[in-house]
Amino acid sequence: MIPLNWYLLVSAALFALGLFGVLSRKNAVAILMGVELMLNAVNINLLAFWRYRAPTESTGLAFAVIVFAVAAAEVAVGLALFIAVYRRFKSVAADEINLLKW
Amino acid sequence: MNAWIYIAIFIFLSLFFPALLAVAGWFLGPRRPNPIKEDTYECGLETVGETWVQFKIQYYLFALVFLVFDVELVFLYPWAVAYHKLPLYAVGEGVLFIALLAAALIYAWRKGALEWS
Amino acid sequence: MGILSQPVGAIAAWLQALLEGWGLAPGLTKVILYLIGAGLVATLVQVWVIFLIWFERKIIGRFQDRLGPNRVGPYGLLQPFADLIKIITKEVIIPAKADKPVYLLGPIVMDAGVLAIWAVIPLMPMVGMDTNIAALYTIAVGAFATLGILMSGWASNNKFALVSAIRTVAQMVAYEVPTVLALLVPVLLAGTMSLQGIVKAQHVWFVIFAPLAFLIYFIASVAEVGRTPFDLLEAESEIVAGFHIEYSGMVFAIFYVADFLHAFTIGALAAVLFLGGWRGPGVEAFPLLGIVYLWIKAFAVYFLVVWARGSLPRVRIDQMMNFSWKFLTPLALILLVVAAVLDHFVIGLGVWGRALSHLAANAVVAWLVLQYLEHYDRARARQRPMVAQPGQYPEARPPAPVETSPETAS
Amino acid sequence: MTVMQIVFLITAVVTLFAAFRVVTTPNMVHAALWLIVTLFGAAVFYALLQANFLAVAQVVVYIGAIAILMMFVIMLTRREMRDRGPQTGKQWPWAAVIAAAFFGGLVWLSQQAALPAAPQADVPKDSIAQLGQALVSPNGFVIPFEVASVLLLAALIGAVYLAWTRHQS
Repeated sequence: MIPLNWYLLVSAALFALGLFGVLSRKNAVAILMGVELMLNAVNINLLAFWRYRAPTESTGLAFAVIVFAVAAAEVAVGLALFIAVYRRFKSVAADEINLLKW
Repeated sequence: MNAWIYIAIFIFLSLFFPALLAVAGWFLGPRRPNPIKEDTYECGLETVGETWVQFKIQYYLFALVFLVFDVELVFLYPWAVAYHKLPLYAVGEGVLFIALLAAALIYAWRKGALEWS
Repeated sequence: MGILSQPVGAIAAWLQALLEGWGLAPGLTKVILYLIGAGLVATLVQVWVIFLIWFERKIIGRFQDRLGPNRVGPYGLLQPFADLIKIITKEVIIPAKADKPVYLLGPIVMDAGVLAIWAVIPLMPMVGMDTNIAALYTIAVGAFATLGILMSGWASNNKFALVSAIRTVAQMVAYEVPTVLALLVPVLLAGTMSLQGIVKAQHVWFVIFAPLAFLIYFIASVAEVGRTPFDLLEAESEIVAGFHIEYSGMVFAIFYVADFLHAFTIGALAAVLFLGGWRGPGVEAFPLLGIVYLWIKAFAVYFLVVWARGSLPRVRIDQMMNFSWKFLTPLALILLVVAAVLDHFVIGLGVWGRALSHLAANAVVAWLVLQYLEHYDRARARQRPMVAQPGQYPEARPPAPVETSPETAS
Repeated sequence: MTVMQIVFLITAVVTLFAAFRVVTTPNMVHAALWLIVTLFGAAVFYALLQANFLAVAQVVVYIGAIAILMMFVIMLTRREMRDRGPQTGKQWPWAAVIAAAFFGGLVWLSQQAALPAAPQADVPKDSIAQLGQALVSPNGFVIPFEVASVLLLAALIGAVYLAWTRHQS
């Protein structure tokens, strides 16, 4: 069998890559993709613990399903924001949108 | 787990078959490339510059409503599977859920987000 | 366990014993057996497409008062093979500006997305993988077909291809919602997502339980495939040939194969979900009959798709979007609520009592919808200026030439 | 090394490589396609964990809807279809350091606890029906269930409000 540790390592690596994407990318949509990677890492973690600790209860599954809903809501509003920003600035590069920057 | 092995094999095969067709076409067909043949097709006109397309916001709105529906359906499927074991009030909760979904649809409708202008 | 009552199980057991006799590990044997089974189903389905192409050309030809293919072989039966040889020896032209890996992956992903649905279709009793997520799996795999279109449209680096791909995806996405909602009704009635379980639950076909859901499923699936009357993706006058404009040779043929296969696959899915799948007289004794019944039912639905293609004109894109979002989706939601609430009260009535009460509820919903549509149509007619448009209002006859006063004529 | 472990390792390598390409490739559409590969890899992990429903739902929601929506927005928010120049900001070395530190911290944390090497029980056959019951049971997740619906309704209203302007209608 696969040890639980392996899942945790993969999800930690995925989370770190997502974090790197969020911090380093210019394009706002790419930043959102980094966030998606992080949410997926979290979901792998949740389900791995569900499988190894409490597979007979549905708590882990319910948690993961609700993470789906949150991710979808976040993407919907985030992308709508980018469209609104693009209309105003003709760009979605995060470093060019600096009206509030001092 | 057995089912997943079968499905994995099937998905692999269903990628393999069209790939095989494409490879067969690549090797059996002639290959005489020239710049005009490989140019982008534009009803005979020469293409100017890069592909430069601006889309309507409608496409985003359609996909958005679809996304909301898709996620809600993920909630509704387990509910439907468990349906025969549920008491009446739980069915009512499902109906409330569907009503909220309908409210989302009605909002998008009233706002004109579903209009193809 | 005889060869007649359990043909596939018996052959599988025999093969397994043979392979293990050669000294292979049991796990590997299982994988080889699955590979053989999957290979058989996938090959059968892909080869079947060749027949479907002939059939559709022939039938459409007859619809249009033509003969259809009749030169190569008896009744033109060998025509698709001739076409295959022709197209396989054609040059595959890849545009210089295309994004090559994505360009080549697009059609493959699309075809795979259609073919992979067959992994979960129950061909006969005991055969076909029985997973508890099969119904949702068919939807999930469909996502790859959408993705393949978007990939090939973008990678072609052609305006028309991209516009068409985005349009197609918007259409598929719009019609996926009613499909999935209609699919929920059989899942709810059977209480399982396993397609084998759904077939087993159909002592009475679900089309009697939910005729409207079947209709919605059928129309929405046809639109998802992009068949006439919903074939806007290849509206020649607007976007040239569609998202596959830059494709040629065998790579183009993959789209063609995927299109026909998709049409037949929705037939098979509709048969499994609403028409009893492999159910039919004598199946219990001879399970092999199951695949024949399934094929006949799937073919009947496929014939309806071809019929629609032969008889209906193409709809406008705004009409098409409105039809999905403003008619099919609300109706599917209403049907789902009606089925959920009603079934709770009639579950004790026995199979036929349950079926007939669902049928009655469907009839009431259909009547209400028709009333509403008529009301809506009249309200619209009152708002519009009275310009004579032939066929728009069936009750308004064209004015007779002599007795008409100028007011009504204008 | 069992077959399962080999499958796991292959999936892990593909998923992480794809995730790496998501955050580094300069072409935004390629990033979206690599994101789809990553999401599919995650779905394979869910299947390995026998969360069948979640594996399929992952494909339906993430690949079928979220990734498609992202590709739409990538195509909406640009004039030319191709991206030019680096897509990574000047601060990327700092980002790499922070991400590496985070990864190190997580690995260190996961080494601290005594983790089981194998699952303690099998997944019940009717886990989907159980999930359905738990989602609407008052002792379970009925509040999150309804709140999720409200959340999505709110997200839809907000997104339509943000993306919609009068001069376009």
